[in-house]
Amino acid sequence: MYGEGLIKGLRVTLKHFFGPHLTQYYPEERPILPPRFHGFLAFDPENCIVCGLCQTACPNRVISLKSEKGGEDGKKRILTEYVLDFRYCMFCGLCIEACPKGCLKFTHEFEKATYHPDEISQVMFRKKVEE
Amino acid sequence: MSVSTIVFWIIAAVVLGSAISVVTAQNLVHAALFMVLTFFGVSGLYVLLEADFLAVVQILIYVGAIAVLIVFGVMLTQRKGMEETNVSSSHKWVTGILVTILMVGFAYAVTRTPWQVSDHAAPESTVGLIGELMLTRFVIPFEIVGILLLVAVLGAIILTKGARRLP
Amino acid sequence: MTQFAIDNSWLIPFMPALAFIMIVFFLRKAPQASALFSIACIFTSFVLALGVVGGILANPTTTEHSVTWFSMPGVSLEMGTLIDPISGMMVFVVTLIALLVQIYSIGYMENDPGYSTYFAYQSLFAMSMLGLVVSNNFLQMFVFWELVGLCSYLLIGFWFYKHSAREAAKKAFITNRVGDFGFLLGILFLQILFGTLNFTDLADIIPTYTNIGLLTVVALLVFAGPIGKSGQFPLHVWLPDAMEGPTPVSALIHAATMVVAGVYLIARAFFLFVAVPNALMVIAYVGGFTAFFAATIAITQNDIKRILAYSTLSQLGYMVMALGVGGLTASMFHLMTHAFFKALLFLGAGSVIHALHNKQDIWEMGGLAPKMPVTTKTFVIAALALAGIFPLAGFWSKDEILLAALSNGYTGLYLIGTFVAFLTAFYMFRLVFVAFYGEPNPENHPHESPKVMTVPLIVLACLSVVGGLVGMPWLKTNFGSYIYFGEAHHGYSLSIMLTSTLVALAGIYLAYLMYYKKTISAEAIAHRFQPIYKLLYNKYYIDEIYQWFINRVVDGAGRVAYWVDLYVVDGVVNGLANGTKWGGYLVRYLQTGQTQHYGMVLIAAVVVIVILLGLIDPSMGIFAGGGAK
Amino acid sequence: MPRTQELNLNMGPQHPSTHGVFRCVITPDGETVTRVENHIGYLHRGIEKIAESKTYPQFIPYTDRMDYLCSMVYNQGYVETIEKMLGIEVPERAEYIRVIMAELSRIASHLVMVATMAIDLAGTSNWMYCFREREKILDLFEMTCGSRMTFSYMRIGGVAEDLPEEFIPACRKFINEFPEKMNEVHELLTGNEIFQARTKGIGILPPDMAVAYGVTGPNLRASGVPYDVRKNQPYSIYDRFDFKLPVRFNGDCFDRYLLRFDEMEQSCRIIEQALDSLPEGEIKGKVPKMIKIPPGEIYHQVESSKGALGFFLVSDGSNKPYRLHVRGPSFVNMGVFPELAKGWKIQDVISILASLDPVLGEVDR
Amino acid sequence: MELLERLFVNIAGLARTLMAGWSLPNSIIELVVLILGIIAIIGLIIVDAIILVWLERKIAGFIQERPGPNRLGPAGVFQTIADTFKLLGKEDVIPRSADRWVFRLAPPLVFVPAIMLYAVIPFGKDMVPVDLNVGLFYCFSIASLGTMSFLMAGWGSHNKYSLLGGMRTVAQMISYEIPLLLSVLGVVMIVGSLNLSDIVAAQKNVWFIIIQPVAFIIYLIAATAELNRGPFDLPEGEQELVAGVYTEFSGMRWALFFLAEYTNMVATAAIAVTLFFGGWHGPWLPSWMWFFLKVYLIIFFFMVIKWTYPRIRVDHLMHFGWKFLIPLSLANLLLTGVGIEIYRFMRG
Amino acid sequence: MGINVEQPADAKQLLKHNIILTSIEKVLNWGRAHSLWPLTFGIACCAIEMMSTTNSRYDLSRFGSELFRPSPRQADLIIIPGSVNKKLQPLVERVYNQMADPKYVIAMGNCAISGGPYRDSYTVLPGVNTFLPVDVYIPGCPPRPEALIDGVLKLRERIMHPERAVKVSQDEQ
Amino acid sequence: MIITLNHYLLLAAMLFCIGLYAALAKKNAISILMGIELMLNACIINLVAFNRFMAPDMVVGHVFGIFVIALAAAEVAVGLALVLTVYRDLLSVNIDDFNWLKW
Repeated sequence: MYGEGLIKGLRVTLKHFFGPHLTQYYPEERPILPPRFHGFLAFDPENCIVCGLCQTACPNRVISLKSEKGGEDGKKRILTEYVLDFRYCMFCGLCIEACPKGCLKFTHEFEKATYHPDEISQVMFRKKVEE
Repeated sequence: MSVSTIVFWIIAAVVLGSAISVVTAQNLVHAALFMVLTFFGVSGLYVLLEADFLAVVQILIYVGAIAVLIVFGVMLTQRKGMEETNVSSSHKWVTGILVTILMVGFAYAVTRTPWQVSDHAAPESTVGLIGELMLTRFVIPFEIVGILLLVAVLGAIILTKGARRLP
Repeated sequence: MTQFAIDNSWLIPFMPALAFIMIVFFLRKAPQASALFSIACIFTSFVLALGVVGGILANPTTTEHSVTWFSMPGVSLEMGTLIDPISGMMVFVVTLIALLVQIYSIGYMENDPGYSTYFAYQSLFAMSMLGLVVSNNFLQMFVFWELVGLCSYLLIGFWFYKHSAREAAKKAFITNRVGDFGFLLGILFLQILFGTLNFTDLADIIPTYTNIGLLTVVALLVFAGPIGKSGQFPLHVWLPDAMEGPTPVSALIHAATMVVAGVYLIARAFFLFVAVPNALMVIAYVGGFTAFFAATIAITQNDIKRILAYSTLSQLGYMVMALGVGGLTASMFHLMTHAFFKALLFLGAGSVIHALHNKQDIWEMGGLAPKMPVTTKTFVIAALALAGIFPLAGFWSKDEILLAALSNGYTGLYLIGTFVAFLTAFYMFRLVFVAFYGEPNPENHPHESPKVMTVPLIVLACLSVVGGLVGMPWLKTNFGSYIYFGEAHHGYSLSIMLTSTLVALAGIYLAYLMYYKKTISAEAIAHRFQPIYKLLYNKYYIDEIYQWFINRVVDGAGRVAYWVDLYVVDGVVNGLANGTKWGGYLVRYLQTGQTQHYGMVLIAAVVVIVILLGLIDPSMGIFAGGGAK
Repeated sequence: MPRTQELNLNMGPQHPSTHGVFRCVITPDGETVTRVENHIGYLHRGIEKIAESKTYPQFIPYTDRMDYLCSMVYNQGYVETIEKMLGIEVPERAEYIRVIMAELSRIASHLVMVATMAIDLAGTSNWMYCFREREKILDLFEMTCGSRMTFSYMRIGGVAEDLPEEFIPACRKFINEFPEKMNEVHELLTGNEIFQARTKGIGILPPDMAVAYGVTGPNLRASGVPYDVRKNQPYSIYDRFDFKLPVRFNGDCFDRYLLRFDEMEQSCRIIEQALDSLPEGEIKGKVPKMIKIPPGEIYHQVESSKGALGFFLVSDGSNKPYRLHVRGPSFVNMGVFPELAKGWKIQDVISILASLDPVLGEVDR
Repeated sequence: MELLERLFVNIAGLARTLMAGWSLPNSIIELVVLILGIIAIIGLIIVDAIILVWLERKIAGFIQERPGPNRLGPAGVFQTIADTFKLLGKEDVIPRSADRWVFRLAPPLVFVPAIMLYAVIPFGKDMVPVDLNVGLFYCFSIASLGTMSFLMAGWGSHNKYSLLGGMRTVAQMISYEIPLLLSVLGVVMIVGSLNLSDIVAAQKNVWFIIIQPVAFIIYLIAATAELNRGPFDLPEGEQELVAGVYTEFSGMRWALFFLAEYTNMVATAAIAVTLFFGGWHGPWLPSWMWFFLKVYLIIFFFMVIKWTYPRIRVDHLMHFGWKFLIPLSLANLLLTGVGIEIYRFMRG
Repeated sequence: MGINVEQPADAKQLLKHNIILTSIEKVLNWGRAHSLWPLTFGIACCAIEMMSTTNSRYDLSRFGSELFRPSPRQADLIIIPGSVNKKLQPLVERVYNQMADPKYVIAMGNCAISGGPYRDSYTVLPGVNTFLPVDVYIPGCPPRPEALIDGVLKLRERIMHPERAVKVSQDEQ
Repeated sequence: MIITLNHYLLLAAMLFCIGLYAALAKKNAISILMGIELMLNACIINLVAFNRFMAPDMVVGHVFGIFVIALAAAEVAVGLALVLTVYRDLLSVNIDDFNWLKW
């Protein structure tokens, strides 16, 4: 019968009209994120051996690190600065796979909207300069 | 000066003003829109003349259909700039004089004629009366108008679509 | 019930009209549904018709209902129904045959792509025919008269992809126009002379009218209609060709109902014809001649449907002749019985054609009797009825006609009628023996038709057997006591009965000898009477004569007129035009081609004229008091 | 004889119905379209050129961003190309995971197609319902690889991470519920007379024309040509699964639309079978630390949700591709659009474009 | 209850007696009461529009399994007010190539007829602003004025999308006016009056939806098309024509179009209620409450339809109107005539 | 018809003199902040996430922003969801210019912020802030729908309290 | 001051003359159509005014007004169709170009 489809469609919409909502009330209600979620990156400077693998693995030159010779024997490299420029990050996780020490990992943070673009790039570690 | 008198003068001014604007407006679309205003004013006159049904019909058909058609026609035939689209031709002065003479003649005739005015009141509702007249006394004109409209519609369609050549 | 049927007789044509509308607008896509709906509607009409007949039988009076259709001073047109015994009988016959034919068509038309259309046309036809029958005035009758003509046209040309069908449809339509034109003129005369077209009113007025000469003209003009519609002599040519349509159509329209509309019209307007004896005589002789003429053609034809068509012509001639001699009862009686057995014949022929996959030549048939028992039996019954064998239907009605002819002093016509009865029996049994009992044609694989087709045959066969008994002269209230003109009379003549039966049996026997036993060689006779045979075989060359007439006389006249037009009229016109042209050269500079200029001149002229009138002759009152008067 | 002047109607790049930044110029005659011109390149980002400056693994994230609706298949096509060239064995489990992911991706992509088709014909509610279903698939993806759209999940020689434990029950649940939810879409949209009037018999793509223009994927199959890379040149482990190749024969918008549903059904079947026979084991094969491909060239094809996706790789022996060319199905499918849209009404152009389902990220690359 | 029922009538009566106390002439009193009524109606329209915009967004949300606006006020009722303030503060853009006067005049000219429609609608018992003899006809003639304004808007914008949208609007509105009028004529034939109060009074016992279901369905479809809503929103046609006639309008000008759409919707629903749902008749509640209840029910139906169906194609729209709705409404008219005759015949 | 109000920056000077204008300004800003109608303008991957944001699970409409306007004249907010290349740039600029004041820009995703993954590309512009006054940047590739909602809320904050958008120095982190 | 029949008649006459001017002196074919519409309107005003002032009991004038409106509708439909057809061939609506009927 002509018009059957129209009536069926109305039935569906009316069913949903009186049905429950699916919405997650975001700002009040935090989303439940899976453990593997690719949020922004966290860096643990304690274990870093300054091998630079993360820097080479990154496709987009996001990671920049500075180091100096130092330590007890003067041969060990010591991290002085570790900057992640999130403006260029693709959140692919290649750096995390590359890190032999597990210093880098994804966090569950995702709200980083800013009013200024350079606030996005993040200095993860900077050695305090002793005066 | 009763209210209806004031209303009459206002409407008369609107009708004549917009009618003159139809002639003088340089942009054809504006002219057409002024024509709509004229029709509207005329419908107001019908209300004053206690022809409520006719007033409504005037709006429904003149404003709602005829004027729209005309504006449509304007838009279909003019696509670029609309300035200077409503110009008068070279013989406008002759025409003007002719029309003025005619107007004087009309005025003379109207004012000189002693009209026999009846002082009956207009009927309360005209719709029923009109319907009855149309289907009794004027049934043949009514049918003819129907046929005329049909023919006009068919003619318009054939004209615009172009008659298909027979194989 | 009966009273309801009589009071609401408008429903009878309305039901098929409903079917037509429903099929055209809604059911066209569903062939079965349209067939069923159509049949249901016509069945309803049939039931109503039974009610009408019942009412008439109980109380044979005239019931008229009418509403004003349109009126203006001088003319008042009505629409209405008139139910009296004649129309009651007709309503019954038409609905019955239409019902049976429609049922039959389910089987006959199956697998036809135009199935729904066919039923729509059938319904339209039934509506028009029934409308014609119940009409109470000439104009309404004429409207339906034309509608049945239209249906006939549509149905003859139903298989319009066949060239012959298209041509036949056109022929039927055009030929009928000739007669209808006369009919329309007659109606106009009646309206002008008497100011009314109502049958009952006219029946009251006409007998008092004195200008017999004028009335004769009117009557003959009206008779032109039946000549066309009922295929009387000069305009009979369309009917045999009309057999191009589907066979049920031939049965319904071109045998049982539409063609008898002419006869019915004469019967309806009998008061008119009775008033002018000369017209009645013309009718009688036209009918008699047609009966003889068609019958002679029928004996030489080979196409099964054409034989039946000529037979129909012949029988129609009979009916018209009966009317002409004043035997309204006989004519109507024959109309009814003829409807039964002729419809049966056509349906039987259709069954045969259906079984043989559209073969129509009787010489290609043969030996159908054992393969198609029901068809054969019913066909033979019908043939016997047509031949007028006691006690079948045709016997009674034919004798009535012969009796009427003789008792009214038309001895010549009586002799012709008797001879025609002989011819009828002969050609019918020629057909039967050749087609059903002849040598089987090895190419054919005939099979009995399905139930939907045979059941109507059986019903009609029963009617053909018993249908005539209602007119038995020995009954106290027989057919003639309901339908009559003037006063009812009962009479019979054993001698006539005997003669006609013997004559018919002789015809059958002759056919038996010639075509079954083959003791008399048909070929030899044909050879012997070569010129006559050829004349008959070619239907008296009527078609050729018409063709010649049109080619030579009409076209010749046209050529003469053309010459005159070209050299005389055009010469004058061209001369004038040349003069005008030179004049035009002088004044063409006034023509700018600009509409506005013309408009301006027009308005200027109006202004000038008004001013002049106003100034010169104030008494014209242009400026003073137009509204004052 | 002079005729009325033409009106050119510009659709896009900022136009509600075009998918992304596609632009077409329509020349209508009244409401009928007489000419359509494609204008592309508004999203050209030079991905193929970028590939030449990245090492082989580094390019994986960029494949996500070509067809962002069906990224898993792009990942798969790219890594399989390299594996094929290097001759790397991929562990069974990784192959199964790849197939599951690719098919889920296909369902997600088709859902977007159905949704955009609905909203292009102004059926807003249906759009919501389709996206609701897609969200469930995205949840599955997020569970596995952490992202909703740009996964970078496949690695040369396997996949990045194993499936999490809760994945398999969640996936089964989705597969089981899915047909019922699609039924809702059918009731709301497919059976709708207005929708049918706007898609049935519209934009008919005859099979010979489809083949001549190189159309692949569902659009080709809706024209009655049973061609699918998964069946005709089986890659990965597609020859192990029992699935049908849905074909429809009218080649109109409605068939292209319905074929997506048939495909989703078959994808569900594949996923079910893959889940049933998912083996245990390694997820990454033996791969050298530094991937260098010996000089040579290769062409490898997979079936994405839009059609046959091919990677043509030329290597000069270094650790970066010398040249990488992508045969994008949407790009090729779009070629037929001007031809297809000709002669229909302006509104039909919308439904034809929606039924072709182009992704501009991949058309422009 | 009785108090509520007569609330507005009593207020008007009070105003009359008050002014009569000031010994004002009768005509002026009537004028003032009329002006008060107009002010009340305009207030009603604006409140209605605000509620309807909110309702539309809520209903769309509910159908799509989401809550819709819910931040401002309870359940987000003040959302529309925020929108209004924002639109008030928007820049007023007039394109350089547009026809300034036509462009400026179009939005108010769409809105004014929409208000004028309310003049004849009986909102409740004895609550008709102007009791016109040709009320129903007046409604349709006023509604047909909107067509012109859409044409002005489309043409005045000097934009291809606008022009196409305007042409579509006009074609659509002119085509669907015919079935709209024809469908209503059935009711008029039964009542024998064009006066809306008479029509309501005639439905005291039985609503005309029962007698004229086909007419109601035709009316509903044609009215949806006249409103450019639901599956018939071709002139807006955002997928093809960006925003159709509205493309070039910003800020308050656009808001006026929006307002007019909702005003028209209420008016159309009100006419539907008056013609087919017994107007203000109903038990227990005050008459005007019944009236608004019914109106809102019909509006709810309009909204659900809009959020359910895809948009129809323009030539299908025309075919549907001319080849289906008009013949159907004519048939309905014929049947109604026959029915009335039969009824009269039975009554003797 | 509309009340023309200058951009917030210029309004600041007026604030000091005119108290009525201040409160009108406040009311208008409240309206603007709570009814941000975005332009229907999808570019790349982020456009799909933008669409997801409006759907029932995230529901941008709760903040009064679900009315995606197809015509720039009626939109208040243009979300740039993807990379803008040299061919697209004039068009984006034109669309922005067609919008009626006050208008806001959100750069959604890394492509729009800086060219993102395509920093090596020869066609992609290094961020839309090179030619548009961007109000809010939402990093991510693509950002989650929640992140977009967060961005819209931040934009609302900025509209109502322009002073809060003052740049925070890097050192304070 | 009371408005009499003469007022209406004079108003109608003026409207008629303006329409006549438009019909006779305008170059654009559509302007001419508009002029004719004005003239027809003037006629209806006359009909209704006569009806109101001279025979208000009968509504014959109204009936004729309605007939005239129907006539106007037919006239516009055919007139516009003609103009559009000519426009398609000539790309002009200037009445001066429509002069093919000249010898």
